Amino acid sequence: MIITNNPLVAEKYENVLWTDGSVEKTLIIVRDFIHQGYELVSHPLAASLRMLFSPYRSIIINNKKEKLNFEHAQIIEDSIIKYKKHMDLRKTDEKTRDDYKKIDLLLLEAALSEEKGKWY
Amino acid sequence: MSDGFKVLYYVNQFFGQIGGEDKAGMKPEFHSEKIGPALGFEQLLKGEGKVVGTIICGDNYFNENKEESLDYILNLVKNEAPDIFVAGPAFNAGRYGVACAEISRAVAEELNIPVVTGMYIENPGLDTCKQVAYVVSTSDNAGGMRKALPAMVNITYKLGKGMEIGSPEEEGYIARGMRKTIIVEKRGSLRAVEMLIKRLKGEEFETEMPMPVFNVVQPASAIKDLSKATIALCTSGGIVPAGNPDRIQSASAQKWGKYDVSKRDALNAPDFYTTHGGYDPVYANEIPDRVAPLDILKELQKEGYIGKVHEFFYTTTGTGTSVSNAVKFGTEIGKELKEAGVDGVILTST
Amino acid sequence: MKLEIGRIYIKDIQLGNETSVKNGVLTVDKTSLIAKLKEDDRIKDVKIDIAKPGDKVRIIPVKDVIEPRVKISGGNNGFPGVTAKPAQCGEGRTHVLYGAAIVTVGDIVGFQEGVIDMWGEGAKWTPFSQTYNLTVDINVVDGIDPHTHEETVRLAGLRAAEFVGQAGKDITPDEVLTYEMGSIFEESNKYPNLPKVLYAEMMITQGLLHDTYIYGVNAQTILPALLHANEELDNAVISGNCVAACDKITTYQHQNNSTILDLYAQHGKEINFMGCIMVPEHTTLAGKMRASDYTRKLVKMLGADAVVVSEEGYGNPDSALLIICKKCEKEGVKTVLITDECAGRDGMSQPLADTAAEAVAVVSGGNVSHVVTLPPADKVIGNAEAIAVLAGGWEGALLEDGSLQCELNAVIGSTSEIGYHNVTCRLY
Amino acid sequence: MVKEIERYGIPIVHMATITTISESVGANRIVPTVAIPHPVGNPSLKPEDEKTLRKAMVKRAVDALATEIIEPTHFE
Repeated sequence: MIITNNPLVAEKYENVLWTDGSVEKTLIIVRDFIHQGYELVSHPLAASLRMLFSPYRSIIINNKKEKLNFEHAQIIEDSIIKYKKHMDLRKTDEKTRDDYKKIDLLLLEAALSEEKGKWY
Repeated sequence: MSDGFKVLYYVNQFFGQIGGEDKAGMKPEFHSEKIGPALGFEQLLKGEGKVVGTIICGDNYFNENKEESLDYILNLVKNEAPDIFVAGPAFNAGRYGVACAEISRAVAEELNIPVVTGMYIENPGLDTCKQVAYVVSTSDNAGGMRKALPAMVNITYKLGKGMEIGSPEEEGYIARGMRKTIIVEKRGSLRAVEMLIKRLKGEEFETEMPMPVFNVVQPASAIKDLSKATIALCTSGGIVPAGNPDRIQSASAQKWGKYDVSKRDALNAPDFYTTHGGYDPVYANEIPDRVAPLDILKELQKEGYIGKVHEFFYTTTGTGTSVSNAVKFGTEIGKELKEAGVDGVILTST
Repeated sequence: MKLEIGRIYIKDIQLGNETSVKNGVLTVDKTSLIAKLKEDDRIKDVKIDIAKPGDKVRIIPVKDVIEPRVKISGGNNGFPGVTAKPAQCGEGRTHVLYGAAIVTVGDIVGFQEGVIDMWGEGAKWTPFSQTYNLTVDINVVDGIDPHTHEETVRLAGLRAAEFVGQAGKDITPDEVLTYEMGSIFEESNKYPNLPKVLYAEMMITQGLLHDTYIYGVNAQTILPALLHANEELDNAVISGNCVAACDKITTYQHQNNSTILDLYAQHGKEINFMGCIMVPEHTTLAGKMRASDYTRKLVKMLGADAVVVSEEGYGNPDSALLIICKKCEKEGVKTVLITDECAGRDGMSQPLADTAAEAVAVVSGGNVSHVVTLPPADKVIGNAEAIAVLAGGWEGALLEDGSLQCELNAVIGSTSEIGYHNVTCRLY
Repeated sequence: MVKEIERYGIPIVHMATITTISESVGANRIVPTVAIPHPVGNPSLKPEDEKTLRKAMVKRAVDALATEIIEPTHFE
């Protein structure tokens, strides 16, 4: 399942949980799923500080497992802390909103392509 | 500048030459002359700056009347408008250290005046002020005055002259916890290779990013007889009374709260809820006892399985709370529990 | 494998009617270069300019930096697998216009940053203020998709470097450096008592604007690959990464990877440097686990005693760096990590997340949020509007006198995680 | 927090879901709990079953306080 606040992703894919909210809200939804036993497929954060300015973020999670995945719980918590640490001081970059939308979609597709042909 | 920069000095009743423990209750006073260490301090400034006065306050008075003392002292400092404020050194004196720390923090934060003080590394006041003041590292007793003062003077001098303060090692102060970005002679890869070679040779090397240290504590001895024991309930799950009267933050908590639960059987909704921002609050808000099981503990008390549930319940939020704050909370809560004669503690975390 | 790098010292740069090096002055034939680049019909327009150390010039937004070179013998000229047919890199002789750089400029997306100031305060923070830069500003034809756009600009930069590099073909170098290493077995026999060291170089490999290529292969698709230390020094690795200005590895920094060079300098003295593991940084957790497991396996298979691990980027790569560290340390392999940190604008914020007890030896490339004030430039090469992006998300960053406050984050190569620059953080 | 309280010589039991963190912050007596949003509870159970579970867990924690240990110990 893809959890996203990016409308481009919601339009293009099924199995999407779309939220009309901020990236922080998206991360928090992911966290609540992880706490219930779902696992992260893609990392909650992107690979640069600049991408933290993005008003959009899409994260892939996996099926619910019996037990909580400690490592993933830690990763999502650390990610939220790191995100807030940066964004409490800054604002998302709204001027280039559409570019972020596109890049978020393309990065998501790169992650999906890594996951093709897998069953676990 | 004819007289150079202005320094205002703070000492306790002992260093202010008023008296010992018997005078620890004295109210804060301002003296326009230089008293105690302030005298030697000005001599060491060698005419570049001058001490315009000394504030003296009893250690007990300060600690028992913190807000009042702080108000009074801040007003004095505002009137004198020094360029630099100096307190102590307090060495390892607990109450004196806390006084120096609280005043230093208030002067630095509220009046924006640079502060220099001195303490032993284990002084309980240190954590309160080291981020905002330059705290010179001293020995644990007043015998270290002759070493401490020149270091404090040196930093004061540099602050007064608007010069850059060097590293903690160079200047002798306790690291403020600031990660300062600097340009160094050797590029990063060379430093990495040198670090690697030292590590391979088994020589000492210094990492550039020290990780927080989690030292261990010996397990305390077990409770001998549960049926006579007082058990306290603590949580980092952010369970607070309706309205969150103490405004415990939902993340990166700056404080903890304690609430009298002696007359309650449970932490039930809607009287209690969670303010914690680190998890989905639905389940905790439905039944707060799912996070902090006061109901079960009270049952065990009724059944006589345990002696008694401690009358106060302690709470804070765990998410994003800095290590130093967690240490502070633990120390403060532990002290209260010890004084209240609590025999065992249940801490729940989400 | 033996590689000779012949350095031709460049002391000045100018535009002219021929492409040549005379007495250390690099002249570039602008018209021919533009014609050459426009052979790619996806390119609408090319602007060529120069920026020298000390000029009050700002280049923004920088996409990549590339060192102009020419292959004299062995292998193929250019970038094998990308601008030339596949060939072995790391052998033979390569001439380098040492001190010159091709800087590609151009927006692919609106939020690109990446500033190089050639003078003053800004110059301190980027190594590319010290090079004689030929800037290549690429405009693509309309209606092109982002992938093709990025590819066009990437290739144009590489081809420009190849074009300019030709000027060094018949010049006698001022200095020749030799990099020679036999097989792992030969070297181990030669230095039986020296500790065996590998270099694990992490690369951003996460999709558009976040890619790295080895011999033209998109490294997102690879398992960690073992390279001879000479290969990367000889054009095997190129950057397709347009974000993370401060801590990305530009193609220039691959060609001159300082970690490889500094390990090489100790080879046969203090250590036995066995080579480089190129580690992809995946965006999926499964990918991170696979890459870290595979890295550990290579380290163990080769019997390394220690490994230097460098990172690229900030955010999800931090997790991967520590996973590799933990796995290697658990096997008894000593690690030294190179990374950067975010301690907030005032340096008072503690990097809480992503710590590991195993990470005992870490080199810091500095605080990505450190604020620098850049005075107004006399001339801006690239897109002056991108300056507003620098201050993005932060009000009050443009000061009254026209100077600009930005974080090191926006400055090319400032907090290099391969240790290319001289910035660090100390506890104060 | 755990360590600092134990330093006063008072035994403390940490009821936590992510026990690895519990260990890293220096807890000596650890009772693993159900889930992060409801450590001492399980909303998917029937109320009476949840009650039984909760009581068993708290009892385990109280018993841990009455158990002598010499090193970090999980009470499961």
